[in-house]
Amino acid sequence: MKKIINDPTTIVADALRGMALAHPGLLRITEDPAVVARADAPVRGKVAIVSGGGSGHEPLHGGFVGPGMLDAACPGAVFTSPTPDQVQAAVTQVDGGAGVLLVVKNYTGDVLNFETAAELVAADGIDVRTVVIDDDVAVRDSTWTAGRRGVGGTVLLEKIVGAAAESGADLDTCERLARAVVGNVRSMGIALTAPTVPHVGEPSFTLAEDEMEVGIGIHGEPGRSREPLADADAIVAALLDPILDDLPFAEKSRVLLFTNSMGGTPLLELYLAHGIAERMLAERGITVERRLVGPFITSLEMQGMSLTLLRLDDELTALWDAPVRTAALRWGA
Amino acid sequence: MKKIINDPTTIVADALRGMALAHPGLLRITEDPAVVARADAPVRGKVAIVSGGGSGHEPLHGGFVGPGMLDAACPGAVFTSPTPDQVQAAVTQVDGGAGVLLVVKNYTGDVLNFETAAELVAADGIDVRTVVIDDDVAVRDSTWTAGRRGVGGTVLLEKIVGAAAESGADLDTCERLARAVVGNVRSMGIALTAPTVPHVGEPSFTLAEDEMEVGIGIHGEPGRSREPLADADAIVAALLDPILDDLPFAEKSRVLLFTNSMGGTPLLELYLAHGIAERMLAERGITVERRLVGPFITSLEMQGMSLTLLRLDDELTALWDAPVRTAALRWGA
Amino acid sequence: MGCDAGAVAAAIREAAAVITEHRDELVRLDQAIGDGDHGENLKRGFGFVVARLDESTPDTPAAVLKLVATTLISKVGGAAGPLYGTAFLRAATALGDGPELTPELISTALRAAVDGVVARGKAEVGDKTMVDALVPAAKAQGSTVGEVLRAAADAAEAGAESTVPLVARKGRASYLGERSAGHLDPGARSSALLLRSFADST
Amino acid sequence: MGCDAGAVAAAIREAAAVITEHRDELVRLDQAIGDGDHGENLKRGFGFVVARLDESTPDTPAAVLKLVATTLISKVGGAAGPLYGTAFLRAATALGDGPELTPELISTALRAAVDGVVARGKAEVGDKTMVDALVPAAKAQGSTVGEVLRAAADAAEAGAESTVPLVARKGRASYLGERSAGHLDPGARSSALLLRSFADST
Ligand SMILES: Nc1ncnc2c1ncn2[C@@H]1O[C@H](COP(=O)(O)OP(=O)(O)O)[C@@H](O)[C@H]1O
Ligand SMILES: Nc1ncnc2c1ncn2[C@@H]1O[C@H](COP(=O)(O)OP(=O)(O)O)[C@@H](O)[C@H]1O
Ligand SMILES: [Mg+2]
Ligand SMILES: [Mg+2]
Ligand SMILES: [Mg+2]
Ligand SMILES: [Mg+2]
Repeated sequence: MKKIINDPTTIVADALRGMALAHPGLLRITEDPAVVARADAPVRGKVAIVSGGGSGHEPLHGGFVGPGMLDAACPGAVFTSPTPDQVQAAVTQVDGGAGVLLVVKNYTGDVLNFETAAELVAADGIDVRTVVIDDDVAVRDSTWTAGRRGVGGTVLLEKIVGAAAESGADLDTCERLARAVVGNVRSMGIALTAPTVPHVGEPSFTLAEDEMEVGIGIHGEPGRSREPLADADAIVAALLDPILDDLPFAEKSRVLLFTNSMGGTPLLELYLAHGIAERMLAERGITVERRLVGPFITSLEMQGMSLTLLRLDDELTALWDAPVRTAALRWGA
Repeated sequence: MKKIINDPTTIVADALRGMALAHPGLLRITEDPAVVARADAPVRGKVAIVSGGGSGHEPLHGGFVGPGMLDAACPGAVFTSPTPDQVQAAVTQVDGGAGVLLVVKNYTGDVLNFETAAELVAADGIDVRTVVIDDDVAVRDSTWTAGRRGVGGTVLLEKIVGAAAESGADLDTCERLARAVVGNVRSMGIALTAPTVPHVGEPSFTLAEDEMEVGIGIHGEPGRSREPLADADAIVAALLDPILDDLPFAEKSRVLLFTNSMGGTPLLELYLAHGIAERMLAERGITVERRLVGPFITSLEMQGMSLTLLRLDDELTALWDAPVRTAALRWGA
Repeated sequence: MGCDAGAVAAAIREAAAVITEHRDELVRLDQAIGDGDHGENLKRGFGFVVARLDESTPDTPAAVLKLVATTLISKVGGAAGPLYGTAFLRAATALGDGPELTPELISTALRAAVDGVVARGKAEVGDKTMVDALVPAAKAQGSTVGEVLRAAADAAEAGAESTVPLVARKGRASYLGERSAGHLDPGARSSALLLRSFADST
Repeated sequence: MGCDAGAVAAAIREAAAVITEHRDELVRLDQAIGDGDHGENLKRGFGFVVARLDESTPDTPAAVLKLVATTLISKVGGAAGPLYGTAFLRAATALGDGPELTPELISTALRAAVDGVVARGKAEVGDKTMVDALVPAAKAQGSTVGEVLRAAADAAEAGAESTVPLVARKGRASYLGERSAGHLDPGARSSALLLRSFADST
């Protein structure tokens, strides 16, 4: 296993220490329980947006903490959902009296732990709501499974709801907007290589030199199917088609296109794929009005990419454009 | 070879097409010759800062084009310096009448091609200066080699000189500042895995599962020595020691610490390494006043990292803090 | 040997040792159809349980199980953390505050624990989860504590084995669809390991 | 066969074919002690040269070489682009605008080309670069064009071979220090290939 680490069992705490040192004015980080919070939290009278999940997907979620996005993030162990007391601690730190929205990716572990946390927090008298995001169209037959996973759409949701909260929206509005994003966002990913979980020490699966895994999650869970490695045009089509089939993206739809690296895929390839995706969308008469390109929700060193499409309206577009100041996303502030 | 590409021979042009689509308001990109320029160039009366080099190091340099940093970047083929006519085209596009500074990383190919370009441009009557950056302490005995390579320091130089130019500094001042950065910046890197150049199709070198290459460049050139894979503490010490030995960083020195991923190393590990580096610097009484953590000068999918230390004074610090708006670095604007 | 708080604490320590011993096996099982963390997460969680028992041993069996529950909930994460946490919490509540366990109490606690897991995770038998091991185990009866627990362990082991051919419909393995068949479910395996360890401790 | 512009253009086309044929070998040599692009870069550059010759053949030998020079300079990049570009440019200048090559002109052009490479790259014989192949080649004499070029090719091949044991002191291979010894320099190899191809074309 090739990693720059000291000890697989302390890797998250060790990384949080470095993250705190790297962003002194922006973040306030506690280690036990592990919470990454805005340095200026709690912000009085503002709805607090709290998320979290397993580590290994950086910059998600800690890199999205800051004005205009998350108030706090709870990093679990690598690929392991955080625990309820982490979430409770985060909420306690950032609650500004206007209620708290929990953003939860749809995995059994995340849902159960956040559910328990929400009960604990509600018992403390805090108005807490939960929105579960499940944008991964790779999962079919959701009634026969744990349901679709939360993937790339999470980043967009956190940005948009974070902007609303920052501008003074109340908890009902934040919850409504979060559900609007969930209803209008779809994603799909592929992997060329597998990630290696530090405490496991070997790749999560094995792909031959000429294979790729289509419909991959962000935890090294195998995907929909294993296919022969294809060229970039075919890969982008394999990601876009199921997204477009799923949501009624119509001609003239306005969308945000998010082209994401799973970590190990270099920016050169990512821009290349992004260009293909924009061309294919244009051919179908879909208007790309906003875009995000980069490694924003990753799976350790896994090579691969995902595409996320969000149907925009004026409200969502304005919230996307609003200022944000976090470690990983920053504009207008 | 596992890459999301269509054709190894068109990869740079294909990526530039995607980059142009991804950043419509910010960049203006031409394909033949390949030039990434500020959308609003030329800026009348402003010194233009132009850089470039082989592709495969993204976001360097194209990701640093924009207000407060570069006016144009010339992307060569993968790991191949750009050609003089590319540089000439870039200069012609962005020259605002106040002169042009060429920022060149010290590699034989880059130096020769930029040298030719500078002659061509000067013949067109443009006041052009060249600064060569050579911050890589891994190269020993510079008199017996092509000299130290330009690596991580390039990012810091481009930010600082770009800020000066943006604020109206004249060409002499920009050149002086560039030389000040060159004089005060040092870097060193290691690799855990090798990159694969698309047109080669196989890794540039082979490292056993328990080996790392210390003193690596950013082109898959092997480094100073091959060592047994060490833990993060030892890796960070192996990078910091030669940097600190080289520049008289004294107790109470104020520095900018830049912890860079070579591409394939995830942010989790990078923050972890950054924390160790800050701790080790603190132990030596060196004050880290500014930091940059992320994949900013990469070597395709290579796993590994580099550390760069820049000795700060008030002038350099203020220029570092000044607003910048590029695809990869953005604050205050 | 009686069945007081001390004995229950000893059984929990023994279970922690068994989990540690089987960590790699559970990691491998989870890697095949999940994300590979099940063994590490449980090992970490039970490590904290033992550390807390070292600080102070609670004075009733229920209090011991409550300590296990809150520790697993706050330290394990993932799907298994809240599910096992709920199981131990419900069992603790069912035990009341008597100083000794009886066969009837064990049966009641087992049923309460398993009902809790089902309520929480909403999985049914046949979904290829720990529920496939736990539901049959909850039917265990016997005239001594040992008998009940041995019956539960036997049933859990058979239930775990029964997950091999199944296609998962809950948890992370469900994303695999047909590809999940042919693998033992890690949570069912850890449930069987825990119950066998409890049986062996009496 | 004469030595007019057409013949020179044909020789250049032949050289382009040789480079394409040896692309992988040059990539491998450059991968061992450099960055692996030498073969690809030259292949790309000579591909553009051939495309331009297809458009229109210049009418003097010097004009052909000037087309080669400007194309290599603008299309190759890396260290080899400006170095070979300079070589062809200096050779073109040395030839003047006569319609035919002579043995003396070839010798003069070779010397001018090599002086240009040395001036530009500042490498000396023994630094493990193309200069080790080119400097001996520049001494070539003969009573026919073919004789001069064959002598040059022989000298370049021997010079290229001489780079194997050397420790590089210029170019990317110099970063390797002692580890560069034991490898043939890719630029020296491509120089020898080009000169052998020119010799074979006469
Ligand atoms: N809805 C559920 N109900 C009951 N058990 C479940 C459910 N979902 C998952 N499990 C159990 O949890 C186990 C996985 O636990 P673990 O690896 O710790 O969690 P995660 O999947 O979050 O990584 C599965 O093997 C399965 O037995
Ligand atoms: N200073 C120099 N003078 C002469 N030849 C040089 C010099 N530096 C490098 N070379 C030649 O260039 C060759 C490498 O060319 P190429 O791979 O195209 O460039 P790069 O090193 O930029 O990738 C080397 O093998 C060597 O022969
Ligand atoms: Mg997990
Ligand atoms: Mg090169
Ligand atoms: Mg798991
Ligand atoms: Mg080369």
